[in-house]
Amino acid sequence: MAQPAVSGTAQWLLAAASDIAARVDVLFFSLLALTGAVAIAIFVLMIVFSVRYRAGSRVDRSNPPTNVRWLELGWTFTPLAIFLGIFVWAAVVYARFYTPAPDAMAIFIVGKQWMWKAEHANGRREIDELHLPAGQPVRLILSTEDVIHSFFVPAFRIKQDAVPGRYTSISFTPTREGEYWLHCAEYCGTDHARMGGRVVVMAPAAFAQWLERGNSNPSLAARGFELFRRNGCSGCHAAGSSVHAPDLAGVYGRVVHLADGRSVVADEGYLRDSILLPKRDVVAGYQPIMPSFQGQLDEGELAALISFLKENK
Amino acid sequence: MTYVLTWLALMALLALTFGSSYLPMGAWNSVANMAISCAKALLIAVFFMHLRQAGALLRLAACIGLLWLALLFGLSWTDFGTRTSSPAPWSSR
Amino acid sequence: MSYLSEGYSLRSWLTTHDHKRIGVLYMVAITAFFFLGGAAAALMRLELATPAGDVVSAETYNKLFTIHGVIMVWFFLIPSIPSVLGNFLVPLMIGARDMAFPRLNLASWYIYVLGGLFTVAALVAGGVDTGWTFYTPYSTTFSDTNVILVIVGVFVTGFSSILTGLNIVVTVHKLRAPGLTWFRLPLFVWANYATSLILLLATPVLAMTLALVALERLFHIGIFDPALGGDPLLFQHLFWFYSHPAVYIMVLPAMGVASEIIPCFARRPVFGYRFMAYAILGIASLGFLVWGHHMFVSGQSMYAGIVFSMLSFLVAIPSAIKVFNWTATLYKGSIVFGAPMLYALGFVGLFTIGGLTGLFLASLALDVHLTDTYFVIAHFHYIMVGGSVMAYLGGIHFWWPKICGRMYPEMLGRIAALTIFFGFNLTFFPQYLLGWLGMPRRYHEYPPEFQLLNLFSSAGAAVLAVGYFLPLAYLGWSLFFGKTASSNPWQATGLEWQTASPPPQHNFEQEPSVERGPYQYSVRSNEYGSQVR
Amino acid sequence: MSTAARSDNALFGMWAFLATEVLFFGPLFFGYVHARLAQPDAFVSGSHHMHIVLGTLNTAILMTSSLTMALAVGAARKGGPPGRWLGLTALFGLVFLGIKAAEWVMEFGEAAGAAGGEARFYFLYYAMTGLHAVHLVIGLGVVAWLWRHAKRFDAAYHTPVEAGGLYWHFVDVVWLFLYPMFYLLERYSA
Repeated sequence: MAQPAVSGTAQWLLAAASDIAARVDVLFFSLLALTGAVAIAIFVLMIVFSVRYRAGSRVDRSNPPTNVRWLELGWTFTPLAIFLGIFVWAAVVYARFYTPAPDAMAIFIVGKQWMWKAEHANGRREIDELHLPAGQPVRLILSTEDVIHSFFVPAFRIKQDAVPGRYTSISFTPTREGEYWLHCAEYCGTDHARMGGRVVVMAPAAFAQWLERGNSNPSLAARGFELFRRNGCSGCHAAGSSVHAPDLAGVYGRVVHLADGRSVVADEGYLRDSILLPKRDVVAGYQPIMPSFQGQLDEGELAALISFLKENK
Repeated sequence: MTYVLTWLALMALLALTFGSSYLPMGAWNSVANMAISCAKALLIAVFFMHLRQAGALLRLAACIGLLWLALLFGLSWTDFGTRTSSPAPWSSR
Repeated sequence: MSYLSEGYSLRSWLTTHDHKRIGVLYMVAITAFFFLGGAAAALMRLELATPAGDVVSAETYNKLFTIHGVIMVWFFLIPSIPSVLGNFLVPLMIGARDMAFPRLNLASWYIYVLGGLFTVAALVAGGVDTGWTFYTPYSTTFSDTNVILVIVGVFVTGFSSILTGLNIVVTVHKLRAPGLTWFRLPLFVWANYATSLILLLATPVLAMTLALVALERLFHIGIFDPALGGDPLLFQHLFWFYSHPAVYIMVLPAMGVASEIIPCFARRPVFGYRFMAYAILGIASLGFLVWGHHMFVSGQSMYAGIVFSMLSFLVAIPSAIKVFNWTATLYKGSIVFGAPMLYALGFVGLFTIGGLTGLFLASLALDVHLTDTYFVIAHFHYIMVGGSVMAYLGGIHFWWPKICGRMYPEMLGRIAALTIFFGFNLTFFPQYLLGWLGMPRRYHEYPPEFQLLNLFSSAGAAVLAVGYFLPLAYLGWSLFFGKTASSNPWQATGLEWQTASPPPQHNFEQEPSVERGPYQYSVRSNEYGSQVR
Repeated sequence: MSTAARSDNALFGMWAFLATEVLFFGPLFFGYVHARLAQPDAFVSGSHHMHIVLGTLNTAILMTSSLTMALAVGAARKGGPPGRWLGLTALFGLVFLGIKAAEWVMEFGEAAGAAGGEARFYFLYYAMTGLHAVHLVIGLGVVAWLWRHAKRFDAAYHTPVEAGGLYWHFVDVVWLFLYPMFYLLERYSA
């Protein structure tokens, strides 16, 4: 691979560089101890029986048991109880991936054959690299311009597919400074193995410096505001417009009641669908008159628009 | 004779499903249509396909495909049914 | 006169309706596919010996793992035990003259071969690079390889699976000999019956799903394309609805084989026969409820992930029961370590490791890290190669005298079993570590720190290759020079051993009348209770 | 093996095969539900292009063919020759296919020009009714074969008629679901 050797990844023990990595490791090694003990117990029994009861050995073979109900019930329900415990434990840790802290920093990540593009809130962009501040909760919002990709950072123990036509997201807090591998984990075509790079976790002050340095782009929200006007969104959605369209100030995170009786939370995915498939989730009390912007906005522009809507309180 | 009566019932149900689609009932139109289709299918299975006289094994074979189809729909809907309409309380505020 | 001497011409084989001959036809065909798929794997391991992509290009590598997966799954593993041993043995074990639908049985072999030809044609035409999973939208829109040709191949072969399943289900229901009640059935028959139910209920879903992929590729409209409002995850749900139960299609018959061999070579009844039978049915039905565990990071709803994770832990229970029962069957036995027994014990050990590591992948938070890495590769190879292929080879050795009337060379058989066991572990155990350390699957190049473990793995693959060629050589040799086998060389209890080796065309001189359940072995002496008098 | 036992096997085999068929159609129904929930309006407007009179007529024809098929089985069971009823069944099947083909031709222009959700509606329409028609053609082949050999069947031996009948009825049942799914969406607003 073209990438330089990445520091912070010892060969035999994978670095744990996020808050969740530590929890995942505790679960992993606990389960390893448990299953290892079970495997060794079974293998020891098999070997002991094989040696002791080999043909020709002189041992007591009277009345070999064929049905021992208490034993069979025991080894049915004991594992069941243990398994359900593991299930709950793993599910609780899993939920954290999808539970962003209130102050989580949102970063848009776009996959494309065969590169990862990242865009920070202030407009700073990077390719095949992702800089993060240590100790700051992060929420990655993933999308893709072509096929399914999967954002995989082993040192963080995170992996999330980017699915065409929608957003997915995953949240964590990087904890240890260093450079870590970034891979694509979902097969995506010829150069799948080369799609990746590194994640750089920096001290917060150094990160702030990095974020400003060499950034000539307007912030995502500013670019979104520009797009909001240029594409004519403001013509209908501005307060006082003659067209009957929902007011979008503070829409992000609100519960929206839909025409068909459902209600949804206006998250990134909802906003995205409302722009691209406006007829699917029509807000109660409004007519489905909005045209679709499918094919007119690329992933970067969508991200900018949504960032604007989030800040437009 | 059973056959002809079954056929008459089928025709009546066809008229019902056809007519009901002109009554504005919203989502209930689809429910009615599917219910009538199920009724027609049941009539055909029970009388034309002789499930009425069939043993347990044939009845089981007749049901298992539908049961498995229900599994496909039901378990997939744990995904499709909970994706947008009820996002986790914490996945966005 | 044995079924083998009913005719010697090629025509007599290609037009046969005899389930035993059809089983042998399947054996020949899947052996060819096994070595073809194995050759692809060998090239992949060669490439992965070094971190750089130096042996083959990225395109070629992608085609290699695709063709390896497609061939091994649909043209070797799925037909392996059900279509070869199941075809040969199920009618014998239940005392029937043949399958319920002999002509359909032959047709399913031809359909299988036809599907294979399409797939080989795709290979010759330049291959396909979607991975055996055919994920959309890569397969529908972006890949420019022979996707449709391979899909046609798999689609066609699916009908062969369905017809074989249909035949076995009806045969087991309707053609059991007098006295052979359900709970007197050998576990091998139970396993093939349950497998056949899965073949019947899962395969059609795959066939139609792949057809929809092909249509979407042809017409650029379909239900998966997100640009038109579709959903790629729809494909994944439908695909895994088949492909997870497909794992049980591969491993249930293997469990059946182990359940025949272990009591026979331990000379005692199988422990917990009824629990074993229930566990088979439990695995077959629960196996349908867990497909979403392949999709924990795919973007499916978190709630779906939680439901599927819990159900996945449930399906581990009957598998655990089976392992415990096989172990308990050794207790107070009188164990002979013939080659079939070595394969069967190897199967139990490797299946145990594969099953236990499955718990890691069923655990939601761990799966996020481990899925799509080499951990998954190692896990399912432990189940499918360590499990199913070991059991298939064990079964071939165990029933070889019945199939061709000759004994295989015992010492070579044991050496091959040990070679395969050693080579297998050397190949795949390092891959668990690679996966935990974060090496993604389907990588043609990899970070240099992974080289040592990959070298172990490639070296193991070389040993494994030797192990697989050994039986090919000595079993072929034994066809002509092996010792003539008696009708019951293992002193086994099943009905198949109560007729000549090889059996006559219609299996039994007179219809057997079954008097007791299977596995009435005795450790005291060589007394054993055959199922018929 | 006795004739009765063989008949038993064949009927069980056919029912098991029909279970497979249900799941063969499964992904299409699944895709339909998913697509329609995603784009309900497109499906309604697509449905309004369907020829409801022809569709309803076809449903009646197919159900009638099921009746004649059932009568053929009934006749065979009593020992009477099922030939006449089989011939009628085939005739109804052919008429159904003819009408269906005419509809396909008439709708093709609309379908080729459709975009977005409506394109998906037509895709599913052609895929599902097309697959149904393929099944019907196979059914016609079976009925034609039975018709040709009608004289061989009597009260003691008529398993092929029974099994062929099961298949025919199944194909009919599939259509009973396709009909409201494609023809009857919000007809009141058309």
